[in-house]
This record gives sequence, structure tokens and C-alpha cells, in this order.
Amino acid sequence: MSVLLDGRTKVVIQGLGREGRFHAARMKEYGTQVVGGTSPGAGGTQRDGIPMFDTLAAAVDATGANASLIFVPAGGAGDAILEAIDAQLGLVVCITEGIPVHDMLTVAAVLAEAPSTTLIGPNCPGAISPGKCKMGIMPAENFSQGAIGFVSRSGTLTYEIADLLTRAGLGQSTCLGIGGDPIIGLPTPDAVRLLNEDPATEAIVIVGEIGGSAEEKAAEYMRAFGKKRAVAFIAGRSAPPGKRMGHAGAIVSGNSGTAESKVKAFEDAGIPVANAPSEIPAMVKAALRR
Amino acid sequence: MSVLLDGRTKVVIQGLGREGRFHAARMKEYGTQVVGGTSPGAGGTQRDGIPMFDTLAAAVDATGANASLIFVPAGGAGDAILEAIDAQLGLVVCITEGIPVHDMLTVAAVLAEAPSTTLIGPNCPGAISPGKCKMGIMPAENFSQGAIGFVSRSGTLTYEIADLLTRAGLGQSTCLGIGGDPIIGLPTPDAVRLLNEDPATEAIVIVGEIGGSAEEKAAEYMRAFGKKRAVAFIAGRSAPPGKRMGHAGAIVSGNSGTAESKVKAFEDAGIPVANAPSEIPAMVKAALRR
Amino acid sequence: MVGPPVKLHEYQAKSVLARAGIPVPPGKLALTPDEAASAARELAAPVAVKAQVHVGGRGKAGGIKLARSPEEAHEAARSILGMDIKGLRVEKVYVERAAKVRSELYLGVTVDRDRRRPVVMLSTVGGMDIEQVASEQPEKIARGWPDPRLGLLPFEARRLCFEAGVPPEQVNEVAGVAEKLYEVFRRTDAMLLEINPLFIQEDGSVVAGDAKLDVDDNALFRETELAKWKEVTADEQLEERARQLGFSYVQLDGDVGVIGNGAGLVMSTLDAVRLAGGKAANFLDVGGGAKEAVVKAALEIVLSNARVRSVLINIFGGITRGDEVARGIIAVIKEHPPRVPLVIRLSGTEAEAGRKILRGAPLVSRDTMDDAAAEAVRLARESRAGAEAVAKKK
Amino acid sequence: MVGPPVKLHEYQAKSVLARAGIPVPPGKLALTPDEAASAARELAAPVAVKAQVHVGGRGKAGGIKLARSPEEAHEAARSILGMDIKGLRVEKVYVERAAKVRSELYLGVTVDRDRRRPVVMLSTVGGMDIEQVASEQPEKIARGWPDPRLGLLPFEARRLCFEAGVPPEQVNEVAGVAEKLYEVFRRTDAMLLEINPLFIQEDGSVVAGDAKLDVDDNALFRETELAKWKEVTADEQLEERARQLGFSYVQLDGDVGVIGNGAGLVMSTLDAVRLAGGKAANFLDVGGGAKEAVVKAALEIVLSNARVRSVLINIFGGITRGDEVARGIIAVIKEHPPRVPLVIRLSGTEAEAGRKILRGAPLVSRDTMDDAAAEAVRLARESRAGAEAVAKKK
Repeated sequence: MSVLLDGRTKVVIQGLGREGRFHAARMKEYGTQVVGGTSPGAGGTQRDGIPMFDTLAAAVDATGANASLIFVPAGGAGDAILEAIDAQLGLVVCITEGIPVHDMLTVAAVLAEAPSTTLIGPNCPGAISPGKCKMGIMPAENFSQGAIGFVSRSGTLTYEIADLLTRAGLGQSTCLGIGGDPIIGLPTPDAVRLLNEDPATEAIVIVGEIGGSAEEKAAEYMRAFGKKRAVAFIAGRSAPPGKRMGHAGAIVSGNSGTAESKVKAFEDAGIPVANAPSEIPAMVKAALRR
Repeated sequence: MSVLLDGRTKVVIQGLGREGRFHAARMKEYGTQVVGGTSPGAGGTQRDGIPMFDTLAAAVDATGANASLIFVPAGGAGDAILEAIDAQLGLVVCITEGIPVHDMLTVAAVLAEAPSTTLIGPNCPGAISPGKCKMGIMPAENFSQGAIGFVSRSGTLTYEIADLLTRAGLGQSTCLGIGGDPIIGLPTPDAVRLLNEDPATEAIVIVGEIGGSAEEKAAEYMRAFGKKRAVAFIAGRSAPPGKRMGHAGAIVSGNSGTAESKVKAFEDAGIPVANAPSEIPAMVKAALRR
Repeated sequence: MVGPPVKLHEYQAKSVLARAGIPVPPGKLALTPDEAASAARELAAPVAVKAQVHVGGRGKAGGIKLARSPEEAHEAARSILGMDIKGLRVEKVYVERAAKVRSELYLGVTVDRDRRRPVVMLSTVGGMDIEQVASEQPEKIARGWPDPRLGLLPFEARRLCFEAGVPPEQVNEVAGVAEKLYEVFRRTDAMLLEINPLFIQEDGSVVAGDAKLDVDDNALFRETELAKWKEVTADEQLEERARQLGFSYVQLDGDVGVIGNGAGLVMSTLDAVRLAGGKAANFLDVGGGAKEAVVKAALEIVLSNARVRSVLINIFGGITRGDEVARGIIAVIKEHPPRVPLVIRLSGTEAEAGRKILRGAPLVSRDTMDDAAAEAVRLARESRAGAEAVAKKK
Repeated sequence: MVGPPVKLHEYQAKSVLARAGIPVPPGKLALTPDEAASAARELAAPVAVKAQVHVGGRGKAGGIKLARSPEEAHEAARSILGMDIKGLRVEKVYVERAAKVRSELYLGVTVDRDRRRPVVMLSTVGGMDIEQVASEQPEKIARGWPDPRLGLLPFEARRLCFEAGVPPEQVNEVAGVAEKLYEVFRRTDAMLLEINPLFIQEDGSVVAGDAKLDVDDNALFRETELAKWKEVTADEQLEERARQLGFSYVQLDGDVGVIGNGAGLVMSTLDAVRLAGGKAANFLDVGGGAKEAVVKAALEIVLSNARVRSVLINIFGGITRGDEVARGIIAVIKEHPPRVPLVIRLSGTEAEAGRKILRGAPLVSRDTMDDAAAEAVRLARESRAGAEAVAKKK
């Protein structure tokens, strides 16, 4: 098993342009069911063998899709997410970076009233249940099937850690790259909850970074409800306050969002925190042995 | 039993000004628990023995109210309804006439996502469960306790028919004066459903009027799910098309909203339709005998 | 008191649309043929000269004319100004640069009572009455129900276009117009906002052919700019005066004047009159808690209708008190005895006191609505028969 | 590439507020003492003369002066213009009619990440840094989280006022300002919008004392008017140039230059440098799929920092290809051999090909992030030690 996505996931690519085509091809190679694409005016045509539609509603009607992957540029991506919620898809992954915060505030308000839709991202690499389904832009070769649930706010750091896990023989149940923006669809605590409740997941790797207090909330949740062992890592321990470190969400403002606070929250919850990504595999193995 | 309001209903009056005070006094005489009133700036004072609050939130906090009755003038009444939904009250009755339609469109959208709140009105006389609780401006002496559920889009016509029922020995379980506006909180079909499912209600009197298609939908519902006998009456059979008959919602537009269509719908559902209010009591008695 | 929506003229509605960034053809209002000619000169003809009146079907009635020169515009305006269209005199024309039409769409927003949502409608059958399209070719109308908190979202606007069959090259522009139109609908407290037809021109651009904007009367308090455009036609003056006095009045074509309290009760009273074989001369709801002065004014308005042969007053007292009503009636009778018989039915709050006040006054009292209606109809019939007999004798 | 919010000056933010109907004192911008004096004359003194710079705490730094006459305004402007406040030179002052202050409020709107909602804050402790109030007297701040689809509703605005303890006579006006402020927040794509202090004047009226408006950099494409006000300080010029080249750059104060792909990976690389006992000179994320030219530009920017004593390049290839990165590095090395040692770690997509390209180039290659960081720190330390030895000898 896995969470959110598996062999039954049928994906429409919203905004199937150049970038989308590249990744759609990789996803199909991986075995993901890419059943359609949207691009206004392209309805009735095909792109790389993928049937195209003018609207997501038409695509879902015709294909029975239950998920979408969004490559629409930042100015229209909020609208694309709303379109996906309106189409009642179960899983929506938005890769797009740079969506205005106010657009995401609207999305979050609508999403709060659409409990059947899970949004991953925006500004994220996507999600993968190794061996079953890949919805995103991550290089598949760094991932392998197994029992480690993995949630991360980063992109390449996710690949790096997945690669370390894979080389150590620690395959993954599902990896959720939830995105580096201040307002995202599936924040760390919600992602951790999903993995904690997934029977196929034996241990959880939580990769956070400075900014916000999602890690503190996830730690709190695990302290109260944790059924699985967990190991955490926080990126940005050496980042100065007041500076945005690449991710719109990675900023220490005043006393909030510091790495210290996050590390302490995990340690208080009995979750060991790695000093470097390279420490993670051994710590996971140790946790599984406890 | 009764629906929506009974002896446990604790009411705050929103906009407790001159009109509100008059009716609050009548309601208290009737035995309704009027636990508070709101008027910005009046917090901490009393009006006719009713404790006053600046905000509804404060009133609910202090009194444990579960219902509100709104007398706020039209320009602010939509906001008052939103305040009541925000306070998570179970029952909100809005007496105010003349609320802009766009304000009610917003209210309806918010209400659709607040299933625990029922709004009666606006532009309505309110609701009464005779002998238990009165939330509205109706003269109590026309009503009597019994087993007839009664829903009506009108004000005085409701009193007239309640009076006829009462004189004929047909007491009422709950009377819902749902209001004459085109967009109301509890339209006829929903009100009929509540009464149909109320164990204390033996028969239902449905008083509609021209405009919209709520009566048709109520008839459809009763045809499919009706557990109770029902009698209907439609006001405005002789009204010309295109003219608003006193109520903002009482207008025949094109082919829609005609009395003929409503009468036919009820008759098709096996619900007899009275030609005049005076016929209703005998028809109810006949229906109960069937 | 509820009033009908405030209707804007085409030129007014278009100025509202233009400010919202919706393309409209350049145009000028003209009150005389000379003004129309100079407008045509300024706009560089050909132009359309269009009657500005608050009725539909002005095209068929000859209220729209094409003019290829200022002289033709002068001539067109001369023939349209002063014209009578469905009882309304044309006082002004709108002179507008003629569009180069490739095809016509319908685009409109109104309120869907059943769904309790705004509804946006788009059709490639433009220029026709949308109700007619709805009944004859319902599949030709695409509908969307935006969340009023979000407005018409870009994806919803595009979906409407694709569903309606708008040519792909025009989808972006038409969707953009639809989004803006919804925003105007919201911002103006509109009950109905239509662009019909919405022209697709030969060069592919999109422009509003005609525009209709009806504003919610209940929202005029905050639509101060639009409120200035409110016009009351001769027809509506009585209804408007009644509204200012605080009650609802609708003129009908029978001879039994009707006064009551509460819209449902008055509608039922009209129905009772019809059941008794008569026809009501009007609908008049004095509202809740009417005082003596209001009742007096109401009775005077009803009596001012020359067709009225009897008046039926039906009051079920709640907040309205029977004694107040009675005093209002007595005040009228004292000032000048009414020329037609009055039938009154008082019930509810202070009905007894009211009946006491009316005792001895020249009027008929009945206990029930049905009896009162029957009596009012009988009296009107008698009066009619008398009048007919007199007429025959002459 | 993510950028910091665009900060508006007080006078710019106030012009936005004024257009939205929020009361602000009359004021004029002045670039010279003479302009300040004539502004004071026009406004009829007393006035406040305020430095317009993008830093907090200008009051304490002497950047705000009261002037009771045009002459005093001249003198105040003379002393403020050209002043250095936290490293920024004052180029303009805002001359504003002085308010007659009875009390001061704080009113602000920002984004609450945890609740994923806008948050409106109101406090009767005005004129102070709100974070300080939040930590010292948290009970003094009333908060509301409006639904962005509805805006700040009148009842929510009133509730904030009553909860904050605004005097009842000012509740309507302050609530009105809060509603309008939220609307400006929404309409300007603001990340932060503050009126601090919001003055209650002696006559009971309410007026904005100071205003702060930070606009979402990601929304500048549609905030075309506000985008014109974007200013890049000397400090930020390098970061701005990097953003225009397509990558994120943040200047830090260590001596190990860092380049990587992906924000999380680069942050981890900085952390690895610190763990190895060093300090990073910068954060630089080349983003996803960086090509040769971008890598070249990135390396040049890092090397342009005189403090840099070694450069650590950490690439985990995904969309970014190792061979493209390698070619970018080689291009720089060929053009002008770098003055400091380069340490590179390539992994993931096309890492092997990249390593092949780099073979023989004057740089150190390592397999893991930890090893590479340790080596870069060691090299920087060596270089520092060498330099210190040289300095000592002199």
C-alpha cells in the first residue's frame, strides 16, 4: 500500500506544454496512467499520444481521471487548482513556482471546504509511491519501493535523501514533496498524519526547513498520536533571520520559524534529528530496531 | 415535539432597537427564553431586563444562546446573518425586509457550507412551535398546540390560516413563516422535509405563492418521500405576469412561477389544493381521515 | 416596500460596461435630429440610430435604423424621436458606430432563485430573446453558476465558451468579457445584466451590440450613481407614489378595489374576488403596522382609479391594529364620502375596537374574507349594471 | 525566483490608503529643504518632517522632526536629508500636517501561514513594533482571520474593535478603516499592510499616522502601478541582479562561496559548511534545469565577493544535468582562472558525464556533500591562515 497515489491513479496534466510533455513522458515510462492533458483550444488533438481537452471538466468526463498534475504558469496556476477542486479530483499536484500568495489564500479557503481533494504543492517536486505511481518531476532512479514514508519541503534535497535511503536499502512507501511556499495544500503535519496512518509505512522521515511552524505542529501530532518511528532533518540551521532562502516559505521572521525551535520540538517528541542528510539512513535503521 | 425551536431554544435578538423590544417583550410573555440582545456600543447595559452585548460572539459566550432573531435594518441585515452563521447558532430567524439580493447570494453561499445553521427568512414573520417557543412577530393568539405542521411564504396570510386551523380545533406542531423574498434560507422543500420527518407532525399545510419553483420542488419531494398527509394553497392565482405582488419573490416571469404550475405539481403528487384559505381546515380533516 | 428593478437605458448600461473594460462601439446620445447628424459626423458613419426606451422589441417596432451618412442619421433620428413604442414615447436616440458583424452571441448574468446562485448564460444564438432560445433550443445555452464570493473564475468562463461552441480564436476574448461582465453584475447590484447581441466582428474582435442592466431596487441606497438614472414612466407613477407613501400598489384591470395588509393576504383577496366572479382593480398591501394616515392614503389612491366600482378592505390584524385601520377609513369618509361602496372585513388585533369605530359609517362589514369578497363583487356588478342601464337609456 | 516583498515608502503607501478612502493627513514630498519649507507653508504648519527610507526605527534615529513654522521645516529637512539611517542615505522627506493626537492604535493585516488565512490585528498599544507588543502584552492584540473570499466583514471589524478595547465612540470609524484596509491589502497583493500608529485625534476623528505596505514580489506582474515603485538599495543590488539572471542569491558573512541546485539542498550545504567548522559567504540556488550560461553567471557572482576564499559547488542532478553544470564551470575557468580553489560534488543525472568534462581542470572533486563541505572549509581556512601570515610578516 501507499498513500494518495498508487496503480489506480489516473492523471490529467493541466497545462500540457513543453515542460509538461517532458515530465509526462517520464511518468508514462514509470508506469503512471497519464490519461489526458488540458490546454485551451487543443481539445480533440493528441500530444505524444496523450488525448487533449479544452477544459479539465471535459478531460475528467472522458477519461475518468481522479488526479491532476499542474504545470500552468504562475499567473494562472491558482485558477488551475480551483478548476481541479471544482472537478472533485482526489489528488492535485501543483509543480508551479511563484504563485502569488493571495491566490493561494483563496485556494486555501476553497480547499478547506473540499475535504475530498488533497492538494500537494505548489512549488514542489510532486509525489511518488515507488513502483506504483509517480506524479511529479523527481528523477525516478533515486527512489525504491519499501516501507519508509518520506515527507519533505524541498526538491533536490528530497532526491538526495531518497538516494541515500535507497543506497542504504531503505525503500520508500510514499514520498511527498509538499513544496517550499508559505501556503501549501498539504502542510507537514497533514502529510505526517497520512503516513502515520498508512499500514505500509513502518517509519517516517520528516524533512523540514526554516520558516513557519509546520514542523512544530507535526512534532506535536506525533507526540500525541505517533504509531511509527520517525527521524527528522531541518535544513537552514545556519540561515540568518529575515532572509528568504530560495523558497518563499523559508524565512525566519522575528522569533518564529527558527531551526532551533523545530529541532527542539522534534526532540521533545522523542524524534531524533539528523545533523546532516548523510546521518539519516543509519538513524532510520536504529529507529526501526528500537 | 416540534422542529427547529422548542423550550430549549435560547434566543439573542440581533439589533435590539425599538421594533425588536416590542417583539422581544411579546416573546418573553409567550415563554420564549430571550437571553440577550446585541447593539454595538450597548454592551454591559440592559434593555427591558434583557442583557445587552456589543457583538453576537460576546452574547453567545455569555448566555449559551443557540438561536438569534434579527431586526437589523436591510443594509446591515446580511452582515448580521453572516455574524449568526459565524457564531454557529442552530437557528437564525431574520425578520428584515428589503435586503439586497446580492447580499443574500453571499449569505446563501456561506450557508451552503454551514449545515448546522438553519436560516428562516428574511422578510418573514418567523417561526413558532405553539406552547413551546415563539421566535417572530406573529400574534400568538392565532396559534394553538397540536399536530399540524405549517409552512408558508406569507405573513398575515399565515396568521389568517393559523387562526382558521385553530378555530377548527387543528392545533399546530410548528409553523414556519419562511419569507417572501426570492432568496431565503429555508425554502419550501426544505421546510416541508423537516415537517415530514417530525414525529409530532401528522399533517402538513403548505402555503405557497406565485414566483419561483419551490412549491413544485416540495411537491416532487412529497411525491417521493411523503410520510404525512398534506394540503396546499397557492396565493396569487389571479396575479398577472411580470408584476411583483408585494413580495420581492412573488412574480411570474415568462412561463415560470405560475400558480397553475404549482397547483398541478401538488395535484400530481396527490396533495389537494384549496381554492381559498377557508377551505383548508376541512381539507386537512378529510386528509387526516383518509 | 418592494419595487421593480431600476432599468438602465442602453447608452447608460454601455457606459458602465465601457468603464469596466468591456469593448463597446463609440457612440453619442442625441436628443434632436441635428445632434444625431453631428454625432454621425463625429463617429464617421455608418452608424446605428437607436431609440432609448425601456421596452423590448424596439427593433421590430422600427426603433433602430442604420444610417450611412450624417444626413441619413438626421432622417433616422427624425423618424424615431417622438415615436411611440409600446406606449412609451421616444425622447432620445443613441447614435453608435455600426459594427462589422460576423456573428452574434448572447451573454447574460442573472439570479437563479432555485440554485440560490448567480447564473451566467452564453449562447451562440445571439440577438434573440433568451427565453425564446431557452424554450426552443435549450441545448444552445451554456450555463455556469459562479460562487458569488469568488466571481466568475477564468476556468469557468473558458468552460462556458467551449460548451457554448464559441470559435476557439475568440474564446480568450469572450471569456474575458464574461469575467468582467460578472464583475459589473456584482458591483452594480444587478438583477439582470445582458449583452445581446455580443458581436464577433469581421476582424475577429468582440464588441457589445446591445446592453441591458436592471438594478435591484433594494440596493439603490448604496448604488447612488445608478440610482440617479432611475426613471418613472407615466404608467408607473401611481405605483411609485404608493411606494413613497410606504405601501405596495399594482394597477390591475378589474373594478373591485382591494386593500389589505400583507402580500400573501392581499394576493389571496384578489383570488377570492376572482372566485366570487369579479375582477380586482388593483393590488394594495398597506404593509405591517399601518397607521391611520397610511390607510387613508391607500384608500385615496384606490379611489382615484376611475374604474373602481367597489372597494374591499381585508385586514387581518397582527402588528396592524383594527382600530388604526378603522380610523383611517373614517377619515376618508368624513373628508369626502366615497363615490363607491366600501366592504370591510376586520379580524385579529383590535378588530372589535375597529368595528366599533366603524359602526354607523356608510359601509358594509363582513366577518370572513370570502363573504366580504362576494359582497364587494356583488356591489361592483350592481353598479356596473346600473351604469349600463343608464347608458342604454341615453 | 523568489524575491523579497516590494516595500513602499510611507508617502506612497499613504497615497494608496487615501485613494481607498482611509483618512490620512495632508502632506507633500520634498527633496530639498526649500521644498520642505514651501510644503509646510502650503499645509499651514505645524508639520512633521519625516525621512522616507526603507528601514524601521527612523524615529529613534532622528529621522522624524516636528516643525512649527516653514523655517523650522526647512531646518528639519536640512538635518534629515542626506542623513544615514542604518546604512541607507535619506534622499527625500515627507512633510505632513501634524496630527492632534489623543491616543494611538495599531492596525495591520498580514498572512498567517499556520491558519492559511489573512490575519487582521488591532491594538490600543499603537506606535510600537507589533512583534514587541505580541511578546510583551499579547492580550493587547485582537486578531481576526477573515475569509479572503468575503473580505473583512463589518461584524468582524466591529468585533476586533470591541475586543481590542477601542473607545465605543470610535468603533464605527475604526471598523470602517479596518474594512477598507483589508480591501487595500487584497487589492494590492500585499504581504503586510500596517497603519502604525493609527491616531485618534483630539476631536475624535481617526487618521493614519504612519503606513507600511509590502507587496508580494510574485504578484508584481499584475500590480503594474505598484511595481513602478520598486527600489533596489545598494545592499540588494547583487541579489536583484541574480534574480534577473534566474537564480536566488543571498549575501552572507562567511568566506566559503556556495552554489547548489534547489533551495533545500543549498540550505543543507550551508549547514554542512557550518558543521565542518566554516562559514558560508552566500546562498546561491541556480534553480531547476540550470544551463551552462546560468552556472557560469552564478559562479561569477559568487567570485565577485572579495571575502570568498573557496567555492563549494553541490549539485544533485534531477532536471539539472551534471554535464551542463560542468560546462558552465569550465567556461569560467577558461575565461579567467579563479583566484580561489573550487570544490565540486556532482551527483544524480549526468553526474558521470560532468565529472568527465571536469577531469584535469584545476578543481577538487568529492563524492558526498559532507566531504565536499569539509574540503571547501579546509581550503578557505588554509587561505585565511596564509593571508594572516602574510599580514603578520608585513
